[in-house]
Amino acid sequence: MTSHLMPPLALTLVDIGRILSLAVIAGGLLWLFLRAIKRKEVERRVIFLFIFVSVVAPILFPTVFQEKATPIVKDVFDKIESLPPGSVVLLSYDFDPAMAPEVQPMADAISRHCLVRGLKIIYMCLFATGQGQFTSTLENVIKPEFPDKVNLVDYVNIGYKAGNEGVLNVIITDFKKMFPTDVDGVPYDSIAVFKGIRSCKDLDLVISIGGGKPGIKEWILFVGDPGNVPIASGVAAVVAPLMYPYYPAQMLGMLGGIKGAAEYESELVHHYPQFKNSPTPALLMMGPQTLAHLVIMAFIVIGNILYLLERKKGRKR
Amino acid sequence: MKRNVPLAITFIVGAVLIFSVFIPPMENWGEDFTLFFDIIAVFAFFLGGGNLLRVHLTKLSRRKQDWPYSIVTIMGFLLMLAAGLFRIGNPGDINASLTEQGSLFQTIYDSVFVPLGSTMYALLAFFVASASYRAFRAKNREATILLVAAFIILLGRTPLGTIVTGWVPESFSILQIPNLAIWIMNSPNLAGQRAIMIGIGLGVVSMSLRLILGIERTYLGGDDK
Amino acid sequence: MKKTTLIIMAGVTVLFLLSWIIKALALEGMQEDYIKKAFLVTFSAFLTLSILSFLYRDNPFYKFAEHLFVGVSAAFWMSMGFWSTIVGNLIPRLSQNLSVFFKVHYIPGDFNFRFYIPVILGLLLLMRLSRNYGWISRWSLAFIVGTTAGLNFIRYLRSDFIKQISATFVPLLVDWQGTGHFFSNLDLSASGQLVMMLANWTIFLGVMSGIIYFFFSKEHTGMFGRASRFGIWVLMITFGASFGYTVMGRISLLVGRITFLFRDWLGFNI
Amino acid sequence: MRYILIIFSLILITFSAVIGQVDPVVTDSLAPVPAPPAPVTEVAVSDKANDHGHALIIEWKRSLDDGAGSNAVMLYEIFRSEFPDSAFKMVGSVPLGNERFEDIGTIEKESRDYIPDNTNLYYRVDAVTIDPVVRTSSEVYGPVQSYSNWFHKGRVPVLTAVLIFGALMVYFVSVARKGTELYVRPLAGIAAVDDAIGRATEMGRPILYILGLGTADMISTIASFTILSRVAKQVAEYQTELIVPCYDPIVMTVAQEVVKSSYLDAGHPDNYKEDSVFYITTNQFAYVAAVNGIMLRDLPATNVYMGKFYAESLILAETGAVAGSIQIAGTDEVGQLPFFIVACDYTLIGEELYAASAYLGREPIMLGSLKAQDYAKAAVIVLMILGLLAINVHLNAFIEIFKVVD
Repeated sequence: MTSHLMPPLALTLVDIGRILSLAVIAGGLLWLFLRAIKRKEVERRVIFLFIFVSVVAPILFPTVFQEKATPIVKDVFDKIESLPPGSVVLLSYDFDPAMAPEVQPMADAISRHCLVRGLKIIYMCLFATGQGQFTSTLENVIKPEFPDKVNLVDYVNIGYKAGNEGVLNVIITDFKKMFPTDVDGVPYDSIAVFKGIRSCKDLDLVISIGGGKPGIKEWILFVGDPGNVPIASGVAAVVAPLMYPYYPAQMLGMLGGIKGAAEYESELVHHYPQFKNSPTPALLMMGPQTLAHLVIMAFIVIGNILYLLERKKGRKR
Repeated sequence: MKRNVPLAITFIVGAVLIFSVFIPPMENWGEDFTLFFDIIAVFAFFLGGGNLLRVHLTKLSRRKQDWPYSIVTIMGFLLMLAAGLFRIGNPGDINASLTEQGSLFQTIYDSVFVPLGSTMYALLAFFVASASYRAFRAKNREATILLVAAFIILLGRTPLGTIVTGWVPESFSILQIPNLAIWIMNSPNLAGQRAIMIGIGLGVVSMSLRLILGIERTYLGGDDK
Repeated sequence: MKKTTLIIMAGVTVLFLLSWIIKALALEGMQEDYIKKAFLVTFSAFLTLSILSFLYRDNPFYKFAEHLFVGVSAAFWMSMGFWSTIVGNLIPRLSQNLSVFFKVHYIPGDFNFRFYIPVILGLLLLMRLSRNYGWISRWSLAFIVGTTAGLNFIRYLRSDFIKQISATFVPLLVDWQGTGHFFSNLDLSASGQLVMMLANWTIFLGVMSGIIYFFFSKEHTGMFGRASRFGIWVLMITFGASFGYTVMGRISLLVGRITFLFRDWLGFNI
Repeated sequence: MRYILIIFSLILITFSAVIGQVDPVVTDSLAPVPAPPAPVTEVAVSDKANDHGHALIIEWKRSLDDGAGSNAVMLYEIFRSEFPDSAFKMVGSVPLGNERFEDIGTIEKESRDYIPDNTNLYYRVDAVTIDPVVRTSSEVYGPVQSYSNWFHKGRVPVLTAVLIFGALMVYFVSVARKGTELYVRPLAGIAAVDDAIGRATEMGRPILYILGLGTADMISTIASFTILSRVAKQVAEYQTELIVPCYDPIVMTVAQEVVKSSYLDAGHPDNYKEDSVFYITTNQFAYVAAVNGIMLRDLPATNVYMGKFYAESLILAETGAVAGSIQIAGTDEVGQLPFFIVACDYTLIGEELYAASAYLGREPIMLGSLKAQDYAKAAVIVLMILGLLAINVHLNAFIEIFKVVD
């Protein structure tokens, strides 16, 4: 999947497919461009074909683009980088399966980052269905990649409690009251992660991953602001624009949509080469997205060239 | 009877609901009326089903263009009705969920309804592209502004935005395309949305008032005779 | 029918059967009713491709899918509406006997007879099918229109009107610490003071000129006309931005369908 | 029987032994049973304001052992009774640190959490430790009554807006009735409709009118009916074919009436064909699939989209463009406006759709209401400027006026 890191001469089948499809698209666009210069409209079916190819090709022959983290994403990354090992981070899974394709990659990447930095993670969720999503992280990230990390010592899952912002309102003063045990019934006081943690105010960082209500907004209003707790978030693209007013004063950083996730994955691989073989679903999804966006932008440009030439000709006549 | 009774009904119902907002003991009326509305809507679905049958049976009997396809519609309709309304192929009791995994209804839903619906929806990806080729043209100043805004956002949402303008120093970072895209979403976009919203809000309010007062009555049709 | 049409039909049928068999062989041993499962996956893929074929041009496969979709969906909503609203919400409030029959929990209440109102109105609505008494369905319509007019009136006035106005009260001087401070820290950083202030100015002027554009009873000339022109520009930026922003979501939909075709149907490991 | 007796006595012996001997030891080895905490004080109960009754608010001063003292209090439990000294029933609990609880009941007498109005009620609050048995009750507060309010004070701004707007409307409608000429700015989209009908006639091709996905009660759909009636009138005069596929069965019945009476008004009732307005299905994409088919098969000269549209807007408009139709759209669904604006020839933006229907009606009453709307908009602008000034000089009292209590 990440074969772009291989020596350039070792061409795999995937590489050939990738080059071929890129050549097809590039050649096609050139052809379109030439036709536009000759002032010839092109049939819409050709346009459809372009989109189809530019979405299918990166799915079949995954192409990973290098993403450079934008400041708002970089802020989250740097915050985790700056925490000394042993710090405690809370990751809240505030989403359901429907939102998962967009935000699960964020949760996985951040978990990976925290664990490799030797931070301790408290997992919880404000959505009842977030539980199942944590299982996905546990099975796909923690167990295979960090076999030496021990439950209750390096991370703990305290699960879901009903009550939305009510839950937050309690844990800002006292964790134990809301979560007397973890999901498996282990009492609070015998969980090593919680040593020295009484409330959210003792946490070094809180990250809410989600895209609905309750979500990051509630975390900011009920925990971040009153408790002066550093808050970061990963949210679906729909919500991201609405959250900008909180950045950077009340929220130190944010991963917005699949692009934010991809930037984070990219940054992680950049700093920790050992992850270069870990799955990077968001980066993979950016392939079709980028190519399709590129093709659409090319259409706009070519369409306008055609239009301007036509108009010029019209004026002459 | 044909005109005055409906106008009176609209007036009374509308006025009562407006008052109920300011008078707490009437608060639940709004909820009730919404529930009534839902129930009437189900009757409307039956009306629709009857109409569908009528349209396609007419097509069939008059052998209109493409009439064989009407058989497909009628068969699909009857099959789904059998599975849904009469619970054929639905294991479990009368109070079992209609969407139980493995029931005929759910099977049709999963393997006919979902692929058809989501593929129709996915056609949008193609049409977005063809619209941007065909119609996104700088015909005048307004169209150009629209085009440029769209272009910046498109660029800002992909790695290309960072690649093209990533070199811009921090003190000019608003000129980095991704930041510019965000700024557009947050300021002019917000302003435009809000202006339209206020206008629509006013329009709805005044139309509602006209309806309640019986000034606007096109919805009743015309023939008084 | 034309000869080519027949050939294409036959070809598709063969491909369909082939896909069914291959899929069944692939699923054999892994799932219980693999023959049925293989058929369903193949059929879903067939419908998906039929709809996509519309992009080329209108054709019998699209017509088939379209007509099937229309029939199935009409019955879908009838069934869902009946079981969830009539059985779920109405019957428990109307009749104990029917509640027992449908095995739903009866909700007793003093004023439950009020739920006969929607039943009567619903039946009046069905009178529409009659030629002579169709007009009586207007009574139900009047009720529906009155209800939403009443509800909308307040709802819009409150959330789209009053609240939106007060949301536009923004400080025009963000973080103001004096002119000297402002000029010494002047830059175009995305989180800088100037950009923040510019944002608030844009919001205020944008909303105002946008509203001016929607003035209908005054000619758009002079100063007023200029403001209205600025308003339409702001609106155009809004539309362009939403267009650009939506593209990503639309592409994701297609990615979803293509993943279905290649992974669930053709069995690619992606 | 004998065995049972033996076992029973054995159990008794063991039990008494445990109680007699072991019990004190056990208490010592485990965490000590907390001492009963200090009670809450100053319990006060009042009726909840601005509601329909059946709800009260309980407030108190927290126990001295809550977050201080012996730190023993974990939560507070609130009890209610209709008698001062008995039959107390727990109605809720809140964690420590809280000093307020809203006891909100239902109106329905049969319901478990029914709270009677205008009846004497008594409340008490218990401070509860980690061991639910160890607790201290407060003094009983009461009697207190819940009652309903006849006016929602939090909604005064809304009422003010209603009254002002209503007055404006009534005034301008009466002005218009007197025959004063009111100017209305021409809308490009409306003029285009007339041209497009002429074009369809020339080409001998039908006109497709889409009312959108709205139901008959939506304002945009109602506005669309008015425009449809105008279109139908002209179509009847020119004797062009009109196709109106409907998404909602009620909308269809109304559309039928509207079209029929327009043909009647135009003096061509015999040209009206019953099946020109027909129902397709109430499912977004199935409807779109069918309309797409109609566009490519019947090749309408003009497509008019007026009403509520969602994601299908672009599918329709692009397919229409393929069929080579002139397209005129209007919707109040902000999210879909960009697509119509890009893909159609003319688009009525948001409020313009409503204005168009008033404009086409040409009745003085409609124009009067447009004028009232414009005055309301002017008021908005004035208020916005005032609010801006207020917030920049920190005059919060002005902003408070706009606070709407839900």
